[in-house]
Amino acid sequence: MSPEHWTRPSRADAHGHADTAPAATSATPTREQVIAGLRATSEGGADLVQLLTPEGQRVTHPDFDIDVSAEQLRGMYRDMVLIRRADREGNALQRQGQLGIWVPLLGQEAAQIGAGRALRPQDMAFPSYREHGVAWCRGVDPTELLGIFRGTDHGSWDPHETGLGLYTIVIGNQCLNATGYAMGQKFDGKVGNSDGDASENEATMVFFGDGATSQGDVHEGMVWASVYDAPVVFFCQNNQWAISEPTERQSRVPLYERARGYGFPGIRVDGNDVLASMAVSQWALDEARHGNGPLLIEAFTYRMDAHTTSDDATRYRMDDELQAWKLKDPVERLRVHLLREELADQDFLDEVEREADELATRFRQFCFDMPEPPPERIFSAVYAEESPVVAAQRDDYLQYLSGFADAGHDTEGSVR
Amino acid sequence: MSPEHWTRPSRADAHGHADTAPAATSATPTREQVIAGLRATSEGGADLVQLLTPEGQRVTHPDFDIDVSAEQLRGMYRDMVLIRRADREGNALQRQGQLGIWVPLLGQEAAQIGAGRALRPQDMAFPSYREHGVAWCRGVDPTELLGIFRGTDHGSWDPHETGLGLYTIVIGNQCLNATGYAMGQKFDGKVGNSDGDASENEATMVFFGDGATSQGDVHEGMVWASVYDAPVVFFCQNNQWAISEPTERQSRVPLYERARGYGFPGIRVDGNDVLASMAVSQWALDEARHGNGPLLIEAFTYRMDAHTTSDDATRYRMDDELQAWKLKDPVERLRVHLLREELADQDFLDEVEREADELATRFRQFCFDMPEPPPERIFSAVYAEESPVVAAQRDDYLQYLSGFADAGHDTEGSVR
Amino acid sequence: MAAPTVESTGSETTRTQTITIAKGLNMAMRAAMERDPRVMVMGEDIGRLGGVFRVTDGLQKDFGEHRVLDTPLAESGIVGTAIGLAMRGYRPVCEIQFDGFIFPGFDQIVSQLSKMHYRSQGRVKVPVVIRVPFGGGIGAVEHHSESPESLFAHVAGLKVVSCSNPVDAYWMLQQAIDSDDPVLFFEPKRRYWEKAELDPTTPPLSLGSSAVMRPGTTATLATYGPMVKTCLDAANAAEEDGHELEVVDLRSLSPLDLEPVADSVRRTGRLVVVSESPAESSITSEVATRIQQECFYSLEAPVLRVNGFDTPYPPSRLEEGYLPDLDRVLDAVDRSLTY
Amino acid sequence: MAAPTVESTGSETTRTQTITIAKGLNMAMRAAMERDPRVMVMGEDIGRLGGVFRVTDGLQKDFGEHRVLDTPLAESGIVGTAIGLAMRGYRPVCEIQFDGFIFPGFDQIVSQLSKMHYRSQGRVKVPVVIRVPFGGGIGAVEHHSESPESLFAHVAGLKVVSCSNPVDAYWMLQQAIDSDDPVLFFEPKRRYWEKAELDPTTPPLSLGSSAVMRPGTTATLATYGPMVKTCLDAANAAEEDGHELEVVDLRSLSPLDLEPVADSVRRTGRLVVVSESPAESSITSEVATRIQQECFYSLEAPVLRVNGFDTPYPPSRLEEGYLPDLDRVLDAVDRSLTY
Ligand SMILES: Cc1ncc(C[n+]2csc(CCOP(=O)(O)OP(=O)(O)O)c2C)c(N)n1
Ligand SMILES: Cc1ncc(C[n+]2csc(CCOP(=O)(O)OP(=O)(O)O)c2C)c(N)n1
Ligand SMILES: [Mg+2]
Ligand SMILES: [Mg+2]
Repeated sequence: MSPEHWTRPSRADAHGHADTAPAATSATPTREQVIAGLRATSEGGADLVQLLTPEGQRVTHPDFDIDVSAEQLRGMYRDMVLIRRADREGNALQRQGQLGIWVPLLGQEAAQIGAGRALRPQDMAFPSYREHGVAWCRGVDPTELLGIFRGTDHGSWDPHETGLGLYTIVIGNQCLNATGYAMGQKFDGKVGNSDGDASENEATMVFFGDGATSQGDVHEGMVWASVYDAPVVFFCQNNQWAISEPTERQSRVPLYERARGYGFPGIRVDGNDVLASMAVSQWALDEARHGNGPLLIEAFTYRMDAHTTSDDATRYRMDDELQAWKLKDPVERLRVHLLREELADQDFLDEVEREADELATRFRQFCFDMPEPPPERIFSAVYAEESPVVAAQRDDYLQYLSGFADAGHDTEGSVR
Repeated sequence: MSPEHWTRPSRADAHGHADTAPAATSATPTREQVIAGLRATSEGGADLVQLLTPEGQRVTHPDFDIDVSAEQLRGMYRDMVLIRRADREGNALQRQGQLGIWVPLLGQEAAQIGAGRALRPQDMAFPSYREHGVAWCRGVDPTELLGIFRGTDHGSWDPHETGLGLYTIVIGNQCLNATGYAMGQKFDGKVGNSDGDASENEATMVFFGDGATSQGDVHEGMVWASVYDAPVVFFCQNNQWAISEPTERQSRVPLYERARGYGFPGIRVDGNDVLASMAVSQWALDEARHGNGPLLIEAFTYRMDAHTTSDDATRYRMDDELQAWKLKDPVERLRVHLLREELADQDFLDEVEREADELATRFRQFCFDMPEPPPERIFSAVYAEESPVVAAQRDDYLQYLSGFADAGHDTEGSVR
Repeated sequence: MAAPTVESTGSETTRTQTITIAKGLNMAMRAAMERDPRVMVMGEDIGRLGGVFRVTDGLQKDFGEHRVLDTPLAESGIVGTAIGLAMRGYRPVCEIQFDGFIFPGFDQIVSQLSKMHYRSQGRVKVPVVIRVPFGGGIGAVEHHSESPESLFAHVAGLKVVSCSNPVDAYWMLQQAIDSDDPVLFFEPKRRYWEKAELDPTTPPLSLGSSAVMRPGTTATLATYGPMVKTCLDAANAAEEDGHELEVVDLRSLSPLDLEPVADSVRRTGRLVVVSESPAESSITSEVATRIQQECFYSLEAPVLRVNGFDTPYPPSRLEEGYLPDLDRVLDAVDRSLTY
Repeated sequence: MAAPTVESTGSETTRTQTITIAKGLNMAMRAAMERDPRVMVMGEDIGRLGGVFRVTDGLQKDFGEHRVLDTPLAESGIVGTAIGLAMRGYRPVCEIQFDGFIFPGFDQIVSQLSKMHYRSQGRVKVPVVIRVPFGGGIGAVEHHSESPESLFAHVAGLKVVSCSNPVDAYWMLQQAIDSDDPVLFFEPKRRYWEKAELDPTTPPLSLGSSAVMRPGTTATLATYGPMVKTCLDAANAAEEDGHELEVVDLRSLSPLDLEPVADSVRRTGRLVVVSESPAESSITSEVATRIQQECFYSLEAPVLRVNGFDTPYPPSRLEEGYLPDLDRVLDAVDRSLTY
């Protein structure tokens, strides 16, 4: 009894039957089949939305055609080059001891700039910790990221002013916060307005990784969003790795298929194609703004650097893989396209390089100039209303510190 | 751009497009559409596995034909009648002040007996708190449930001996514990053996409700199970209500579809049809034993009583609904079938009634006779190795208590 | 986003009336929702059903499904979306159905709710209230009688409070909702039906202060929530023996307001701290530690504690033994007096 | 399922050698896995990568993917499946990558892991060890420097321990794995690379006992984990001023073994309790409370504490101020001496 059609994995054809299980009918995929399924679309294919080939050739897509001016394209190129440069400087500053850690964006520029440029000012974005490209699009200057990695603050921008939540390190947490925010947008009447008011519609986009999809909070975010029709777009950057763990440690099937279980659309986009990322993001955000949220986007991309500057990726992945992905470099892809289609000339590219140099200098200088936070900062803003306990600890501590100054001795220990 | 085929909800046809959202393409279902979708199969239909109609008529199913002897059928009838009787006595004992609370099973007998009888002795079952029928099948006498509801213990059976975990009240927790146990079965080499060893194969079944599907732990259980191919069958009793909340507070789409997001089979069975429940459970457990787990079963059923004896269901649901479901009563359905097909006669039914009376008497008497647990029980088995802190607290407390006895005075307060 | 001042509005809240704790909480939410359209209530079964304790009874009917949300069954979801709603300008009041079910929401409380204001350097306020019916004594099954408040008192960035009577229930919940900080609001569920007179024109104490509930000279009892009544009963019983026990209701569990306790101990020289929760690394430890520092020269006996035992909450037929009662409190006072 | 006795096996573990804490932990897991095929290790990045701190380095290579599991990224999943595996007879050793990431697993720890033995009346044992690199001082970003141990000390049914040196790391982890009770094992991550001589033939202390690390007469310091070194440094510095500080490493945080502390205080009359964690309702509160009870007549000063502040962990450029150091410890000793 019970034939193949009870077998729900959509990639069943790729899996076939497992030979070793005699009475089996539901064909649990082997590890190899899982990996093949997870990677299936990396070279394109029906399920992957792509508008620029790795060779920089513009292709059409039946559902996601998009009209982008040469200026917009150049703008996105500039975005990618500049944020990549800041990212590389971040790495370098860490190596020089200026930063405690840096979380590289390298390779994910297209996914982030495409999504970030699809957001409108009134929209809200909830990042994880690698979203330097998204931050850039929200108007958060790369220098504003430095405090987190230098250890002077936990994020220096104003989420309300910028429309960008603080970086969130506890994996998955932000998916629920974003869903709640999106529920608020809906309760505020900022969703599904038509005619004149349509331009006031809002949506929320939340960023997380392939590893994050395993967390309960991501699930609960999707349940909540679907039950309240929240205008939230779940943007999963599948960069193939959660630190040292490949995607098959988190799923048997491509991650965009998670949406099926909740009854909302899931779609996979070539995350190294900035145009496709923007097209799919715009569509999804529009859907959400019109009241058809939530939606899930899986941006299929690659973390070209280590997880962080503390990580040694050579311990768990092959150089081959990196080399293969280099051929799909998102920045290079757009550069070739711009030149091939004569949408930009060398002068433009040079000018962007110059801007990048300038940004790098400014970024580095900003880092060197960053003041040390004063000790009283430890105690500030713990509560909106000052806590007497914290205030007393602060006063005691500052007095204790001033004791060193008074006594004129340094911090060498002694029983005074 | 972006036509209907990006719309992933499988019930899209039922939903249609929302008229109010002008640029919308993904057709977020309205509340009415969601409810229609969630309830769609309650009258049968392609997605619902049914082998006995509500009128007790045996129907065939292309995938789940099952050969059951008259004796087995009578056995399942007996199971259902007896456990229903114990359940009703539980309610009555609570009303009489003998129990602090009772959690009624009424209406879910078929789902549970079907699943419970599909389990083999070496399998493991992880219940929630309403699984009196499953407990029955695992050889846990109904009297062994009483301590939980009387407040003398937290479960009096041995999970290792019975193959039934303790009742679990924190919603969803047991799904992860069950998955871990199933991983252990696999690591022990008890899965996927063929030929002679096949009879030693094992599987785990975990029971939870419709409400539970929203919990992160259920998600994580499904992620883990799919990643480790754990031989676990997720058995969701969708009894339409999570206390006062109907299923549409948890999902847009039928709950068995959650499995799609994880890439394993999900199937919906008529939970008021004991034969179908057994057939589907047997199939799923066999799949799991053969190494094709995990799987998800949604048993579509109805909680015919209040959530617990503390609940007043009239505050949130219509009597109509209950009346409609009474026509699908699982016990009655099998009784009619047995008589109609002459698989049992009135003598048999009378004999079962007599057994039920006997069980009821024994159950009640057991409850009346239950000894009060001694105060030292508070401190026992906190740790496998005695903790000096707990031991000291116990000794102090027992000495303190003996002070009352010595002084010959009662527990009236006074500063002595 | 400054907190509006608590004011009496509507006819219901200006005349003196007899109310229960449950009613006081219900009135408080109603008043807050009437005053501020951004206040909303969310949780499991709190809408149509009015909550398993009926504390939110009638709110959905009167304020609608968008302000009183019956949520999916997941506590991390409740807290996590409440944080997002708060960032959007709402003031969510979440109900956790029972004490033992707050743990799935623990991560969002500790990692996001408690830290958001600090990490954003005050730019992002998250005025979320989490109501938790807590404590034992109701004959319930597992996970329905726990006292997890100390876990939250240990977490910086949260306000943790507990009301012990209807009047405080009414005022403190409104103050919690008005607070721009996240507040864990512990409600003594077994006292839900205790009654008292509420005169809404009498101005309330501030949310952060403890209160002397009964003056005394022999010894001091410091406690909170359900144990306040127990301690007052103990003080009444002790009176017959000529002992005058001073009883302080801590009310705010974090930050603690220990000045009234220290003042009292300076006069009595003896302190017993009482709570249902296990003793280890708890609020009672904190009170004892700080009072032995503050009042080192006044204490005539060590600070003693009466707590639930350091065991899981027992089956309910054993809870009478587990929970501190009048006798155990008086026994501790006795022991204190022997020093 | 009785715990096998800890014995030295294999050549690596019989000769005296210089090891780090990280190495001691690694050796402990290796020894336990060699001894008992039911011991397994699981967590994020602990297999191929050997853990972000390399504490599990080489284990997957030697014991295979079925005994050393790189798990999906979810802590409730790690703890929840470990419980199931333990019910099946395995002895899982879980790694939580950093202190701040234990909270998604909090519910499984509190609701299931800690209570399983009690609720089953001892029929179900869950010998799960949860390793948590904890504490600050490594210049990390948010959530990577926390000290949540007090939260677990408050939860009945869990053993909570912390090692402070390589020798304890080696023995205590083996003892934790051998224990039939669930153990929260807190590892002082900033001391991972501290070295010491391990002579594996010297029998270890039992898991539940505290240890006097340095004798003294002026005052007693009680501490654990990363602060043990800080306190020993402070004692060294104080010596120059003629003060002899006795330093007790608590080792077991729940249950606490306070007899050695009380003994010491009876001699010194003064106690300072030191921990990186916030002070409120913490292990330091518990130690202070119990010692002021035990040693009421011996104490010449109140028990003082040196803790991290009651704020969220600050950005790392401020952690030097946040974390108790030699000076703050000595300042507290000074203050104790003024009574
Ligand atoms: C709850 C939690 N557990 C563990 C970690 C440690 N950690 C940081 S990043 C990471 C991997 C994340 O992978 P993914 O979600 O794919 O995001 P990526 O880093 O690849 O962008 C882990 C395990 C964490 N930050 N939070
Ligand atoms: C984590 C948690 N939150 C809340 C509760 C309170 N509660 C008990 S049963 C229940 C509804 C469960 O609904 P469902 O999963 O459908 O199971 P059913 O009771 O219908 O069998 C709730 C909210 C709980 N037990 N655990
Ligand atoms: Mg990733
Ligand atoms: Mg239900």
